[in-house]
Amino acid sequence: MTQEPWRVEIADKTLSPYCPAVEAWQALAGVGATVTFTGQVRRASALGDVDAIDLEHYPGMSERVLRQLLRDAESRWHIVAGEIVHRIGYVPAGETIVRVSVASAHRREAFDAAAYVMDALKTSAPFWKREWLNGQAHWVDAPNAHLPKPRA
Amino acid sequence: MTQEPWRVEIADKTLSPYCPAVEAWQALAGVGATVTFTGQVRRASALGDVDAIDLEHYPGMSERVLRQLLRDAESRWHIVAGEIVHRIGYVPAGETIVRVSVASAHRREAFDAAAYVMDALKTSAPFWKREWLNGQAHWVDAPNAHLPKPRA
Amino acid sequence: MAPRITVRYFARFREKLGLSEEVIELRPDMQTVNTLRADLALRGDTWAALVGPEASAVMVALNQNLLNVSGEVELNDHDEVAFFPPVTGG
Amino acid sequence: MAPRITVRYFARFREKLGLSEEVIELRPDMQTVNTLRADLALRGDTWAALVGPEASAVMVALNQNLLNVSGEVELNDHDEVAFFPPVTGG
Repeated sequence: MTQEPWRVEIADKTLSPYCPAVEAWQALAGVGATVTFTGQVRRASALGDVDAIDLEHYPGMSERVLRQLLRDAESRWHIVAGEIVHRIGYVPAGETIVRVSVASAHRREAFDAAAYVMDALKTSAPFWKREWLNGQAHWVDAPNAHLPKPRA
Repeated sequence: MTQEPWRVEIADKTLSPYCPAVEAWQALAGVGATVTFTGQVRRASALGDVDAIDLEHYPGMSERVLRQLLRDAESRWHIVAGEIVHRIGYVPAGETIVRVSVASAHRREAFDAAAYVMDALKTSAPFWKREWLNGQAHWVDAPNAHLPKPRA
Repeated sequence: MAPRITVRYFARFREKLGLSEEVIELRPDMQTVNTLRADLALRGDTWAALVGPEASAVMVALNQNLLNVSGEVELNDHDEVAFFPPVTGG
Repeated sequence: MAPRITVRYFARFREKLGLSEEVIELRPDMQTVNTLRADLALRGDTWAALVGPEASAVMVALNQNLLNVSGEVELNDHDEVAFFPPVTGG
């Protein structure tokens, strides 16, 4: 098994909703479950029809935070492999922004680890969305005013 | 959009871990998140190395229960599309037994709905596993003696 | 003609009972799932242990819907009853 | 030579401040993240509102690790400090 069990990527082009590593993970001895999450650009927003979003990130830190999210997930659940890919730049409506996949022995750990990674990513990974609507771009606000507690 | 938003299948051959419908769901207006779960034959069991499992089902009822699981999930969370595929027959170690995919506006609903479908499937869908180990087949016991509460 | 039901057995039950399906004529004293189970239990110890009224690790479906095993459900002509062990799919 | 740090600004902050990156010499009275923020706030109202000590909707990273914004963290030569609004990826 030469497939890397932990992998992060910042992608600047179209991102498939299918994680190619999942098929390899299924062959690992202890793996009984995989979960793959995709987040994509919603066509409909509160303000109207979204054309696209534009994603800025903090090069270097973004990869670092994504790697740390996988390490955190590994330390909290018995997951044995994981991958996070996050797009940057211009992403048309309907396309994948982020894809998170994990593999574990049992289904609950896979679900919990993937959900945890997404929650933590949303509050700690340095990506910022600008939404394109009616030919105008505006920054997307974070869902609430509370700042996340940074990890110790 | 001609893609069926709700679909179940009983499959008697190799099942990809990738749900082909997910890509189409991403294009639907309200979809912001998808989750795909796969359960596969673990190579390692408490008794040793597993060669394969053999899956019996109750034809007719199995499809009916899977359809009902999607309806239940739809009534409890705002999911807008879903698919369940379950294999039957001889499934070699490492191959996919079941694949559940859902799409929703927000990530938590997608995670919760997929996890719910898997939990309910494990206790109410009429499939039975026989594990092949060292050339011998034995029925797999349900994880506990408690019988599930059937739905009203 | 007396009403008839189909009774099906799956997995370990099918193997142990040596039967996957049978058609049973409903006598006047066999109008519910529970009286059917009592009647099946009379066939011998294996039957009583697996599908009899005292059996605990049994699931029962009527017309492909899971039944609450403590329920007293009426049987009708052409019904399909199934007995099987706790499911282990997924 | 005085110790120098790199300060970076992202997203809405980068746009409003008209600056993505600068190198700052650390004076003896600017040895912590908080004193750096106090110094930046002196540049004007926009700076004070976005990255000053009273700013609330700001995230701060030191050497690419998120800081607890209330922390009193020491700065060293070659450190990289970044200010940005709450993240909205995923």
